[in-house]
Amino acid sequence: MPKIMSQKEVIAQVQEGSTVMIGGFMTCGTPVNLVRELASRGLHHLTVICNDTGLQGDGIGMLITADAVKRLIASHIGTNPETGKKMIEGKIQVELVPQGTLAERIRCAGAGLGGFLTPTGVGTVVADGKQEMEIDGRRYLLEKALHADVALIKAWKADRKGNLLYRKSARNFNPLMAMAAQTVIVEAEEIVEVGELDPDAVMTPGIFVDFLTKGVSVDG
Amino acid sequence: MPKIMSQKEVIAQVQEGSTVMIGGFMTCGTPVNLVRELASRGLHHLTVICNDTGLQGDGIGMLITADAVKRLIASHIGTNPETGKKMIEGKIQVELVPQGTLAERIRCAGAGLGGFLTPTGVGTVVADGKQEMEIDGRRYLLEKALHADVALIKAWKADRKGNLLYRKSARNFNPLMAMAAQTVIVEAEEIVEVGELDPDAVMTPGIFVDFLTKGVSVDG
Amino acid sequence: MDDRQKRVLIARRIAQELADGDVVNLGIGLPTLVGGFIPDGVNVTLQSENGFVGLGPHPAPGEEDDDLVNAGGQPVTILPGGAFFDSADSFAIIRGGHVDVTVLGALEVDARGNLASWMIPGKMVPGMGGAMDLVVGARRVIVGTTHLTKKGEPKLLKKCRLPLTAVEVVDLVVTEMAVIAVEQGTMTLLEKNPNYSVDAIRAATDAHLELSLELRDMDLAGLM
Amino acid sequence: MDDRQKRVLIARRIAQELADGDVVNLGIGLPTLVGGFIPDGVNVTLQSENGFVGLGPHPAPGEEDDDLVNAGGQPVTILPGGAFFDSADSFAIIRGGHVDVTVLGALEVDARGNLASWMIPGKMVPGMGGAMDLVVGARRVIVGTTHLTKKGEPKLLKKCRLPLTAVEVVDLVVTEMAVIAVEQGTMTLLEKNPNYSVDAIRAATDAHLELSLELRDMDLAGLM
Repeated sequence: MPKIMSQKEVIAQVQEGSTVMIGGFMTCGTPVNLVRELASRGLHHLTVICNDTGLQGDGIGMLITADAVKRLIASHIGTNPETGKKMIEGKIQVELVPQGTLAERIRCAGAGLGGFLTPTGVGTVVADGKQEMEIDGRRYLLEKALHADVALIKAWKADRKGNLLYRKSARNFNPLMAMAAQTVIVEAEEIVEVGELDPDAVMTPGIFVDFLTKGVSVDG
Repeated sequence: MPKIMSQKEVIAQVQEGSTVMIGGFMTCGTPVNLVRELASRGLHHLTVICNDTGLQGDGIGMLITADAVKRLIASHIGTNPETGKKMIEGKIQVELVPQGTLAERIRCAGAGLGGFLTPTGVGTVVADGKQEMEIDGRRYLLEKALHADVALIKAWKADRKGNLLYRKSARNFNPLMAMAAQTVIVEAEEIVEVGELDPDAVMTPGIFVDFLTKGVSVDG
Repeated sequence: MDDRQKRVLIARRIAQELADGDVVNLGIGLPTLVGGFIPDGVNVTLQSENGFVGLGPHPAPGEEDDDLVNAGGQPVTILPGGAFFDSADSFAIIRGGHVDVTVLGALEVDARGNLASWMIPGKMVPGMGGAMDLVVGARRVIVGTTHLTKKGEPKLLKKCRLPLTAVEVVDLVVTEMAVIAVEQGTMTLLEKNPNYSVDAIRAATDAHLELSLELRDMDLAGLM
Repeated sequence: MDDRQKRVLIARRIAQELADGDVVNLGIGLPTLVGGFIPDGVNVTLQSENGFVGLGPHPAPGEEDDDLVNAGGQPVTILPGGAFFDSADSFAIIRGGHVDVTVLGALEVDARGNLASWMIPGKMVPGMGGAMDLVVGARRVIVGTTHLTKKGEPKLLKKCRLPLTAVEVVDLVVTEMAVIAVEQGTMTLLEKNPNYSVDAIRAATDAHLELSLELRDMDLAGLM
């Protein structure tokens, strides 16, 4: 059973130097309350793995503004000009990863696989330094699993066992990241009793969830 | 939109020599009506990819009894003694694959990946003839994608666009196989109108489904 | 033609390429316009790489849903029969060849079908997002772009100079001047805007342009 | 001890190894019995590799559901708070280290923790099913087995002879004679059935057995 606590308490799980996965696409499906708490911690050496850095000062952009991110692994930073600026200034080290490869690398980590062969990126700078293999006449890059210390997840509904439902396009990277991190913290809009969710409908089984916090209020 | 037709009509999609994936675990989640039609076709050179061969004469076992299977890729054949017997007699060529590797190889094909690195099977006969790689001190086998010509899928509910819901543990290999075959044939217990399924609940999007047939009656 | 007319011409022409039943991904910007020109009787399913099929139009004002946006982060809707999934499944769909057509813009395209669309070193490095997967995975890649850069330089080159998005993937390029097939290392002019001569189009194209034996005019009806 | 008593002894002792909150996969046969002996106050979540967590007991007669079976194909139930998933996700859970303990039977175990459990060449080749993934992926692998084969030969060997299920994976072996830790190439006797002497257990074991400094008796209460 996950521990249910406030965002302020739970964010202590993230420490200086932690690698943190954060769900969301732009700001859709990003656990903004957890991100806001994290941004207020005064940390400066986080490695953040996410699809994008949201908007300037919004969503994951709050962490960029707070200079909390030392290293960033993402597929797109164009929607937040501050990220590009800090990258050029050398304040943030950025690794850009094709979005499908990013999703699959995260899934790989959760699934106990070491890596996978993808045709994406063959013949591009993405291939630099990577092993290439040919199978049945098609060229593939070997891409490796991407793990994290902590994942910050946004769910729509959670039950007290940590079973999660996501809503519409806010699902995106959240279910993948919930499997790939040592410690999983979920911000849910609603926390319901065990038995209220249909086992066929559950999108992330509760066995992955360590901490649960309610999205709106701060007392869970 | 998938074509809706009877099991008898639709099974013509499978031809002598076809590679056919069939969903199910034991007989749970196996499209038994499609399998029965297929067994009655008098084919003898199918390659079948499935978790197991059901029970003797039941589920996928019907294809074994009918001598329809020339080559079998499965994780377990122990529940159907006829399969083992025909394997020993040289009538069926069997490739045994660890269940997780089988699932992942099928997923790989559907996801456009060439292969993946798994720790499963390292140091066993499963590793024979396979490339081994070490990443961060752990040994992995390179396993390759597994494609099929046709997939036979059992769903609980389908809408007329082919969006599918599975029920309880009858889900198993079905959603994976629905992505990995050239032609996808679904046997659904119930076919509902477009709009009746919640887009958040859909387990297999309709874009994968080519043919739809109703499980119980034969007139779709 | 003004910019708006060019964009309409390109988007409308690309829409003609879509077939009934196609699963289609439309990139941000000009490609998004294609959705408005799909002919009657042609039903396509739009895929949005952030996690669904059945992408519908923008919602009515006040009906926006924070949990339902397209790959550009704009509020959208989902049509009846649509389905949501996570990012791994979304790119399984894309990479696995389950998207029939992807439409996107370009900085450069060359005769081998190489595509550069995601970065200008030292200048613009937004990240590739889903573009690399889309052009590698989709069965057909259509580029919709102005024929020339803002500085008036050709975008259709003998050989791309910018960092590539992918190798040998582009099947068709539609610009305000021409419709050009890219196949086996050759660009072939299929259709031309009647306002431009073949020579003018060739002058605006760095790559060698073969002429189709069935060279036709682009349809400008309603545009001029 | 008769067979039933042996099985109860082994299953009950293994159940003591489970901790509150563990995710546990129980193999077919003897390991399934473990579920009946989990101490009060210890809540574990049972995983069924055919696609769910929250595995519950057999249903009441007449309440069986064809769509809800365990990995042995037997009708079961799902407990409140359980969840279903597909086979890829099920083995992502297993391989990804999200199962804390897996319990299974064995044909042979050796001092290096190698396990043979899935085939006897020329005799029994049922297939490995999910066993190879389970023993590689689970954080802790517990083997529950009789100490000797039906022919009276040791199952705990210096080196396995049968084709392996996996290399260096077994953490603990529980038999009707002993509880044995397998660590860094050494088998250590942690507990013994008081009905057997250390010498008798060593005689029934091909592998060298170290003795734990805290060697204890297995609890036979209620069994004899």
